[in-house]
Amino acid sequence: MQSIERNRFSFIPATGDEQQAMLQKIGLQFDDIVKCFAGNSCVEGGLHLPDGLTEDQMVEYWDTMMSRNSGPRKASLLGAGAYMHFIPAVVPHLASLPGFITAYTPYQPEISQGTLQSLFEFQSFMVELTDMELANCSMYDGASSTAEALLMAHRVKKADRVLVAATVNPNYLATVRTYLEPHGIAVDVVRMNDGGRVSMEDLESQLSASACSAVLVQSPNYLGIIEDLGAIGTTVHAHDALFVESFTEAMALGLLKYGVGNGADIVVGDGQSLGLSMSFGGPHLGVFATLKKYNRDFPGRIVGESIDTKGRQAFVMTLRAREQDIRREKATSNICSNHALNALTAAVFLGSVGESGFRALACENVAKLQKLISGLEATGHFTRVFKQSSVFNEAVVASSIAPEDMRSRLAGVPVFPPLALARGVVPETQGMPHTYLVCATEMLKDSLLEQVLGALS
Amino acid sequence: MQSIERNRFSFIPATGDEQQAMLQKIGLQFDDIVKCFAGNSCVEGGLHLPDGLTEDQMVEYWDTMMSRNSGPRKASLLGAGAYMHFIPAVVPHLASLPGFITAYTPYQPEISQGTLQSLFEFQSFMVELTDMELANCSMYDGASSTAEALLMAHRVKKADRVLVAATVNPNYLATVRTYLEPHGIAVDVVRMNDGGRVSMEDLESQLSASACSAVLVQSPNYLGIIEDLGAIGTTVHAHDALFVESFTEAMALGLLKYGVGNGADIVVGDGQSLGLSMSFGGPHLGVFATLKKYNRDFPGRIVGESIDTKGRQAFVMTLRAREQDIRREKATSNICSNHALNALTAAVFLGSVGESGFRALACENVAKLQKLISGLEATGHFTRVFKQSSVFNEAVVASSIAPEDMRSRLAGVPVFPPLALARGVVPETQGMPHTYLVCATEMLKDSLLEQVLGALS
Amino acid sequence: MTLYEKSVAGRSAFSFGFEEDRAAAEACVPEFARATVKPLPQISELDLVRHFTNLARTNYGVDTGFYPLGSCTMKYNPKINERMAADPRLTVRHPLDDATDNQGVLQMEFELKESLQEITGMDDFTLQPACGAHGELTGMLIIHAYMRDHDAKRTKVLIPDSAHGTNPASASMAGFQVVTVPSNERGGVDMDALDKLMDDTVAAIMLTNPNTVGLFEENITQIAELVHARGGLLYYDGANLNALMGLIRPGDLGFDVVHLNLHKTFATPHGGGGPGAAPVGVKKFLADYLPIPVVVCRDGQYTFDENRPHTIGRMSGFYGNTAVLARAYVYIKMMGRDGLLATSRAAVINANYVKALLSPYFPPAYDRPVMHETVLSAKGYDKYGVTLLDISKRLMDYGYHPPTIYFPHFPPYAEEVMMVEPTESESKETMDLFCDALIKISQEAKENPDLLLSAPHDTVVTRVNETYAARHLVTSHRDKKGT
Amino acid sequence: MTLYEKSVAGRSAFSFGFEEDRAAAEACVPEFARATVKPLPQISELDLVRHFTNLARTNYGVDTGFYPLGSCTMKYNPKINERMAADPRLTVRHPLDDATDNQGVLQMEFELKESLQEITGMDDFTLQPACGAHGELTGMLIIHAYMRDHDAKRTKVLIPDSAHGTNPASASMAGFQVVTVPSNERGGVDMDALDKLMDDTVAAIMLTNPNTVGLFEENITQIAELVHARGGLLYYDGANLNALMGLIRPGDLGFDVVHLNLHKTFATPHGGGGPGAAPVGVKKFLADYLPIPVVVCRDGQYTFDENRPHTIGRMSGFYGNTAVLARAYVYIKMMGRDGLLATSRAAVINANYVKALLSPYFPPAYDRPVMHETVLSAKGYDKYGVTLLDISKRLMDYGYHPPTIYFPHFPPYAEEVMMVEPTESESKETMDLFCDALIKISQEAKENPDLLLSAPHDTVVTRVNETYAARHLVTSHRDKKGT
Ligand SMILES: Cc1ncc(COP(=O)(O)O)c(C=O)c1O
Ligand SMILES: Cc1ncc(COP(=O)(O)O)c(C=O)c1O
Repeated sequence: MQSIERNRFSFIPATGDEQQAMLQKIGLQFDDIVKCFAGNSCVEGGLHLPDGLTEDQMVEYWDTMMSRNSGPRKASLLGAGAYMHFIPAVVPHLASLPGFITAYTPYQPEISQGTLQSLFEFQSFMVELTDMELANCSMYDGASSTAEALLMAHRVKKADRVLVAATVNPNYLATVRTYLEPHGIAVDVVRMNDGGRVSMEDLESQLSASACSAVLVQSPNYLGIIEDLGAIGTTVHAHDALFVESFTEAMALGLLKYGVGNGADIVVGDGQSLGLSMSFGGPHLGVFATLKKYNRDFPGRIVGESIDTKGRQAFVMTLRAREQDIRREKATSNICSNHALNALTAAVFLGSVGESGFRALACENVAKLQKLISGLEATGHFTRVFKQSSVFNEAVVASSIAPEDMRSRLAGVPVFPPLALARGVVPETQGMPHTYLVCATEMLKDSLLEQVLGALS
Repeated sequence: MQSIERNRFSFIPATGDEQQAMLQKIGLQFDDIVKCFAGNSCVEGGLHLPDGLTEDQMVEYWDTMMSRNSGPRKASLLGAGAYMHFIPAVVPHLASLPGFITAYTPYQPEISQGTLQSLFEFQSFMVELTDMELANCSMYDGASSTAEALLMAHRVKKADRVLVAATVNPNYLATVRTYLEPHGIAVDVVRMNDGGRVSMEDLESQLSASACSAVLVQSPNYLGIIEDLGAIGTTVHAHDALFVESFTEAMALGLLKYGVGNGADIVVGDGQSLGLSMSFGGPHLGVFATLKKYNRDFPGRIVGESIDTKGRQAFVMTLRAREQDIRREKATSNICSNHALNALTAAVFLGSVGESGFRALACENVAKLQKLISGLEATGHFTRVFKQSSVFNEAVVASSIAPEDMRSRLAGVPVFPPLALARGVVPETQGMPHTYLVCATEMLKDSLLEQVLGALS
Repeated sequence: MTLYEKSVAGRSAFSFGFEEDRAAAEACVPEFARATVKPLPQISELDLVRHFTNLARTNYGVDTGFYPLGSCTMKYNPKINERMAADPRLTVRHPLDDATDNQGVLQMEFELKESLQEITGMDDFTLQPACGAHGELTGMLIIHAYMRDHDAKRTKVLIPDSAHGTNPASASMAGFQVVTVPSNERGGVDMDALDKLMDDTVAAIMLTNPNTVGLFEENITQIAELVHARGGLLYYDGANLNALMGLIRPGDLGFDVVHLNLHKTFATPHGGGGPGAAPVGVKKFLADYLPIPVVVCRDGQYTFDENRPHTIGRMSGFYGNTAVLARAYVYIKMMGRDGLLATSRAAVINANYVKALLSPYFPPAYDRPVMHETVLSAKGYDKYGVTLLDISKRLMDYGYHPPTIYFPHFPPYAEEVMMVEPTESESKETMDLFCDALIKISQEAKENPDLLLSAPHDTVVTRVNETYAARHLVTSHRDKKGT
Repeated sequence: MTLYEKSVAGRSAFSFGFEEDRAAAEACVPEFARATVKPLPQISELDLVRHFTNLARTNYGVDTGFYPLGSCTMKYNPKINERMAADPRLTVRHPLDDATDNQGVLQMEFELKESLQEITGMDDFTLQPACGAHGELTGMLIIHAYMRDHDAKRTKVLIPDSAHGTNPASASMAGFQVVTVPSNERGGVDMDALDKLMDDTVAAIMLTNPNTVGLFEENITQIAELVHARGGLLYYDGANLNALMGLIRPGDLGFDVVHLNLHKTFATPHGGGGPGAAPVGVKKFLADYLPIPVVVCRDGQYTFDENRPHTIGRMSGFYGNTAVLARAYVYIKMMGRDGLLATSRAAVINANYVKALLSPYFPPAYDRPVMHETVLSAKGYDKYGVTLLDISKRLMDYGYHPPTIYFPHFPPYAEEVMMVEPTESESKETMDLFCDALIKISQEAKENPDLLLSAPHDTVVTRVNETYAARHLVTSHRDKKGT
């Protein structure tokens, strides 16, 4: 253990001398302390790990490794649950201030007002954007948040069955199944109609068949199509189930109607688009909003406004009696740490773009997708599927170009290629055997779009 | 001016309505306020500048522009006053905290202790490293700091002549000439001897010829060679001139002797190597250290320790009576803003590497240069010039490879190619007509060195 | 003041190269017309910057001071990790992009997995879980699925009374019935009770080791033998692994499933409440149950393995918190074999040192050496009318974050205990000063209890009223407008 | 406590892949043996982080609050500028590397130069000067060199009494004798005095316009005509250009040499004392005098022009503060034509607004509309035993940085004046609140002057003793050890 005495680990301040002095005060040698291991198999001869790297070596190693990824991308034709949007410089700058980053959960409100108020602001934004009454201060991601919504519905309604629209993101559906399986809750799928939307007939008939705790519908759905949430809400409520709305593209919150006006009981989704990078899948941001009548049922932490002993505004975590540290196995969820810093980031992002900016972003996403689709159709190799249904920034296109060909044609263009859908996900189009889910955001500048279209012509 | 009313400039908060309300309170229209321009040629039809870019457009423009530079470099064979060293991540992280970055000069000490104490720590480090009694809290860069040192020497000694070693960085020499010219101070050059060092004979004879205010010597000098500062100091003092030591490579401060022990009156140089990037030439960091007896003569700001009304330690700018805002044309310099944030960065860097780390860095630089030189000599295309003189991390080599050839051979290696010296700067070597000033720092990892040598074999 | 309260119509920090074109959007998407305007604040970029910069300044963090929050392992978060995690070659990668285009990221994930396997002695890992509780749920779902396939009557899970609240909550969320195992008089699992409870309806026991009072479970070998012999599995809550790296491995102790909190042991920042990352490791016989996809290496190519026949499915939309994983990866690479050992060694010495300094004033329940944290009691101060809460709040005036308080809740720790975890990042001087402060406060408790009762005094807000918050529920700006 | 005071032998935040090998180094460089050990602090990375993070928190900055420091133009520093300036494609460029390898950086510099030419109406620019005073020296050296070539008897420079201290200091440093021109009763240059002083020994007049009391020089056309007619040149201190962009150009007003403070008007952060950048612009007849090298564009290739036959030489080791220039470049690109105009317009409105609100309590010397800043007097409060300094310190308790105080020093501004410059970055509400605070303080001055005399109360240190610092000169750790 000579190397330890030399204190060459810059993250461990104690020198050998100091450790000796401390052990003296303790009155034990280190080996005495770990006597409690006795009889157990200690690590012999050290872990089989390489020697540590110093910072300069680490930078070199990292650089070599990361250069094995393909080159930089300026926009993405790939969406399906992760979206490439512009992140103003002010957003990461503020969200990464040391006071925010290196704090723990704000158990001690007097020295955590920064985190607490930021989360309160996030909750306020979510309440407005989802048009619900109450939003928690984050879940892990959209998929787990959706699964928790159905668990909550089950707690409220007790029926061991939920309905999920076929048009929900398949990874969300898989997560829902994983979460619900041990509770014996049946997850039945509501069929898609010819327009790429929830089939109202199937919904009605499935709801009539037997009791359901909840119906889950995503809008814009997996195929990019905007569901008729109002009509669905009416049907769901007629059958005394909870209506759970979900979204994967938070940018749509700028213009689409969610929440109470549709009869929603819970709105869940992913907030990654709100100033967070895709980062190969995480950390993203679970959004969870519901109604006040469920304020003993929802999962996750929530911040409330309060006062200090001098009557000044102060924020604090509240409604804690639902949580695991107090209720243990009877808690509304096991969630403890959540994605607070990402919620804070989303609050900074929304503060930065502001009301009109957020609407403008939503409009621009719509416009960009329209441009992309008309461009693709003009090449003659593509045609939109579900033409009659409105889409936000994603849509399904059929194409004569096969996936490998697609990838190689786009190899020289700095965009992520679109998602090739498996056969059978959508109806087939004559002469265009391949289908893609294409995405366009404000990042797809006209010049880049031209490059894309050039490569696919 | 309709666009102004729309407030689409995110850096200007006032809306059109608010500006109207303010103008109402002022009791004037904007045109009334600028009536004072009357009779003067106002800008007609707006400046001939393009429309402003939004942040996303700016990022794109910048990316395109910066991609016109050559690719990333991992080390530099080019030194000559700017050095590529490793910068631990903690350094820019701390130096760019908003409290430091967005403050002005600490005129109000009660709300500027962060800047003030950091600068005090910088001064402490400079005092130790230069072994002088007093250091100011920065000058612009090494060149201007050197020029100011000679101006100061002239204020002290009054003789209208200074001597500058031929081995001083030519850009520093040029700056000195520019600063001294209007004062009619002669700048005479002391010749270089066969070892690439100051010729002691020429120094002696020039000092004897007529009175001098100062002698300026750089070590390691422009050719990388370590000067015999002690011997020079003795000679200079024998002739009642001030001895000014200068350096361009602050990394050498870790192991070389400067300051009082050599009889130095002023030590100046550039601190870029202390955690600052090269940034195509600036901002770097002027270091200025001197003796207490000159505390009414030196240029620039200095922070002193004091107390507050409760007797607590507090820092404040001191010795202000020398400065331009108080003494105007009689000030010791015109300097006002300096390079304080870079001084703070250097303090963080030195705090980070610490005493043994800083020495280790100095040792490693020496070792790396030796490796580079033996490697180059082993190719048969290079031979070191001034072989008998010790060097730090730069040295002169003669080579059979011409500069254009050098550049093209190194094109595939991620290093900055070395500086080609003009003919005549150093004596010619038989069969090797080209001379280079080569530099090696800790960045020249062995694998990279191999690539360099491979390309030059 | 919140952003909404600072909002002024017409102001904006928005800087994009387009304007709102609502009409065009509505022409494409008639559904838009149905939504009412969603009010968001309108604020200039400078005011936004000031708002959050000043908020950040009111927050206590590891970067500003000592944060001995027991069980949370608030160690130093190296700045180099943040730089790496912000690398666009990582942040600008779409998770559904082809694996061949993401060999760098996948290599990082794979190497991380391998390191975690070696550190814990487990055979395979999923990197998907987002936080500790998510890892627990993943692990317990794996056990649930395994038992469904092998011994479906096992529907209970044993959990010591000392366990963190997430343990029972996760077990229950994974469909198990929770049965509490009492602790014995040495702070470990009561072996007699265990013997009674461990029957053929029990699927597993969840243990934290060292446990939440900082004690290594002395009987771990016996527990493992007993549980395994009776057909149960052992789950390891790795929140406290910081004590053990390079010393002893959960896998070698007999644990079948392990979760790690990278945001504790592996130095990723907690961010005021996450995101973290909590990879789950399993022994070989459970590897097929891991959530898909799992990153693997085949012929030097990194790729995703979706073929896990018994997989529990998916725990999240993609593959976990890659940017957090990257930080932990860098940390492990930089610490290396010796560094991890030195870390645990220093963490243990530091905890025992704090215990030694504070014991005379705040006695530990047992005078046993502790591992990475120590639980101390402030019970004696009730005679001065002072609670542990008051002591904690007073610590803030001295510039410290209080330890974890009022946890764990089991006898003899039921009341007035604080859990102090210094971590290896702290210097002797820092700990000395902290202990001095607590000792001074213990003096103040006797001489001037009001100082404690009215604490904290030097914070941006004084003591915050939690009851008021619950009674006047205001959890959004909309609620404020309502009142 | 300083880092030295926190140092512990053997500790280190050093993380490089090599160790000190002194013996090997001494074998190569025998000179090393002569140096004694240079003590530097030894501290862990976490303690280093805490040290500077906490220091940063004690600092007031634009990002934390209103900073109306007159003449310093403390406007918002956009965060995007910082991101660009940290781009390794800029930071990792060696200045002596071939121009062909640096076309991106050079393009940036060239485009910046062009923009500055257009904004000021000048014909050529050097980007070399590091700060305002350095720009002044550069400009005055150009004038000195020009006069040496053309009219060597011109050894004097005229400078208004209202000028910033750097003006006379720079003129003198450039070898000139400084002659002060008094101001007239409207705050401008006294034309009669100018007429008398402007003779054939005068090389130039240095003007700041708007001047340091925020007033536009009404007689600028007459001054320019007079000075030019008598063979002198006009120097423009551009520190206050923030009032004029897109409205009027110094070049069009007759100025021959101009310096700009990019760290004021062009939004680069001041960093607690620099680095800044201060390009100097000249009319065509002086372009040959610019310091070398000058960035130029030839056939679409950017390169350095070293061929300026009359060049004054070099002002620095390389080409100026490129990373600062980059920030200003981004700022100008983003503001564009209309944005720069809107900036100056808003800056002027804001200054007049603050003046309107505060005049009843702190009268301006003249009741003329001002440009970007206003100078107000606190003379009236001496009857309560309160000075401007006390008022300023009290402002800190209200959360504000005080304005510039006790400057300028000329009659009738000689005493107790504060120079308030809100800049365009501030909202009406911020200015309203600031003025409210000053008005409240003016009330406190009457009712409770002690509150002001003992201010500030809410800062990390109370009033700092400047005299003590000068008397007990401690400017380094070494001095402390000495005492
Ligand atoms: C022992 C233990 N287990 C589990 C957890 C839960 O971890 P997380 O908050 O990441 O969900 C914690 C966190 O406090 C813990 O200390
Ligand atoms: C009018 C005026 N001129 C010149 C300067 C000097 O600028 P710098 O501090 O950048 O040298 C200043 C700065 O305060 C100023 O206000």
